[in-house]
Amino acid sequence: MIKVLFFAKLSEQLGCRELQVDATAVENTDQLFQYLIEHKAEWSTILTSQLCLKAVNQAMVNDNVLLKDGDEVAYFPPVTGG
Amino acid sequence: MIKVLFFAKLSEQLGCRELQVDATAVENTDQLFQYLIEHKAEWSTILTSQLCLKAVNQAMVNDNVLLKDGDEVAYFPPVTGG
Amino acid sequence: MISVQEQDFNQQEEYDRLKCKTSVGAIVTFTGLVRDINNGQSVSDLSLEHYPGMTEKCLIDIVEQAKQRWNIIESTVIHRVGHLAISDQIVFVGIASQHRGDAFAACEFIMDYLKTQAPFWKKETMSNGETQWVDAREVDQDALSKWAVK
Amino acid sequence: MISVQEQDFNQQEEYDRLKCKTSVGAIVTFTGLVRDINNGQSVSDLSLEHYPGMTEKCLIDIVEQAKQRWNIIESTVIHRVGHLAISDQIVFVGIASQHRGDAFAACEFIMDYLKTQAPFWKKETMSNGETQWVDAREVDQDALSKWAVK
Repeated sequence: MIKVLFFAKLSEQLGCRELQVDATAVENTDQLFQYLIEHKAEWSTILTSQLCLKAVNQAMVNDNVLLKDGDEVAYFPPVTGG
Repeated sequence: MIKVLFFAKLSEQLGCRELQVDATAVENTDQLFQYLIEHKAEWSTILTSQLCLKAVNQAMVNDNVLLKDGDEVAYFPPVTGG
Repeated sequence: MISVQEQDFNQQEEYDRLKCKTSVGAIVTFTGLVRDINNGQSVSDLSLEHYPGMTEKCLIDIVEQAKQRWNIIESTVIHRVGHLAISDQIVFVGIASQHRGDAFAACEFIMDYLKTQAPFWKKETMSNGETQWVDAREVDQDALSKWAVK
Repeated sequence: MISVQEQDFNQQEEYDRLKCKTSVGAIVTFTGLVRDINNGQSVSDLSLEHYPGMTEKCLIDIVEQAKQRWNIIESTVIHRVGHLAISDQIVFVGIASQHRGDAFAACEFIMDYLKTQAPFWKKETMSNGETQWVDAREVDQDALSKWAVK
């Protein structure tokens, strides 16, 4: 399984903090994103209408990244700490 | 009178912290410096062998500045506080 | 020392920890506080969400980058999470070095990177009771440009 | 607040003074300490001479310049004079601003100008008992160039 996390505004909008996705269903982060867009009716608009950053195994990545069973992928808005 | 002050290493080398110079004897800081160079035998070497900064009435100046009775002129090495 | 914590921190304690070696000639500290006004709106309090695990990794990585660029004797990064009120301390970055140039640069570098890289998110409660997630500021992204390798 | 004084100062007190307004979002402090080694030589203590009257004027002027360039809510400059031992605090500069960029820049600007303009002179006693006046460092003069108006 791939553990998918959402944070902050994005998690509120989706009404979801965490999701498990079958690792055999998605090969990489592009496919995972496509999977999420199709996951629920309103998710497509929410996920594509704003800048979502992503982290794979707790490190931010920009490009498409290969995924394997046990990986953790997080989506979140631009950070505002400090 | 013009009050002349020396600080730090310069004051130690000259063996002098303060001096009063007749305001009628010097018109400007160039003339004052010439007066000091001739004031004692060893002062010429001490005053011309190193970088001496000067302040007139407690503000640093580079150029030649007109002097009047009651002015305070200080000579000192480059500063090393902080 | 790196810490992500709910509890407050103490300026003097953190300063004393940085000051512990006799080779230290310069200490720079930065503290971020909850302001009463943000983007012209009156704020009454703040809550800070984060990504546990990644925040710590991210802060360790930023400090490591700073250590590769400047001479640092001691460093401290503390970031609070959870509920915060006006004037509460949010973040502390402290750097002890031999010389001031290193301490200033490393401290500001860490703050600039933390602001754009570390997974923290602020949600404000306004004085009228409404809540809103704070938007990222372009000026924070721009601040990174001064650290580009020339 | 500007002070030239023999007595020590307290980090927490100075920090609390800077933190007094709810508009403050960023506090940067710099503290300079007596290092045990200077230019490779082992130092046992230090004495600081200054030009009374001119030092205060000079510090006021430097802070005034900083206030014209950056948004500063509160500022503090303290410089000690007299006899100091290893790890003793020499100088404190603290800036409180709305945003961190102003606080960092103003604090470093004040230190850079203080280092080259304010009439203080350090005399070190080495661990072998010899005393020597500290030489001005070219790197301090060079540090000013970053504040040139572009």
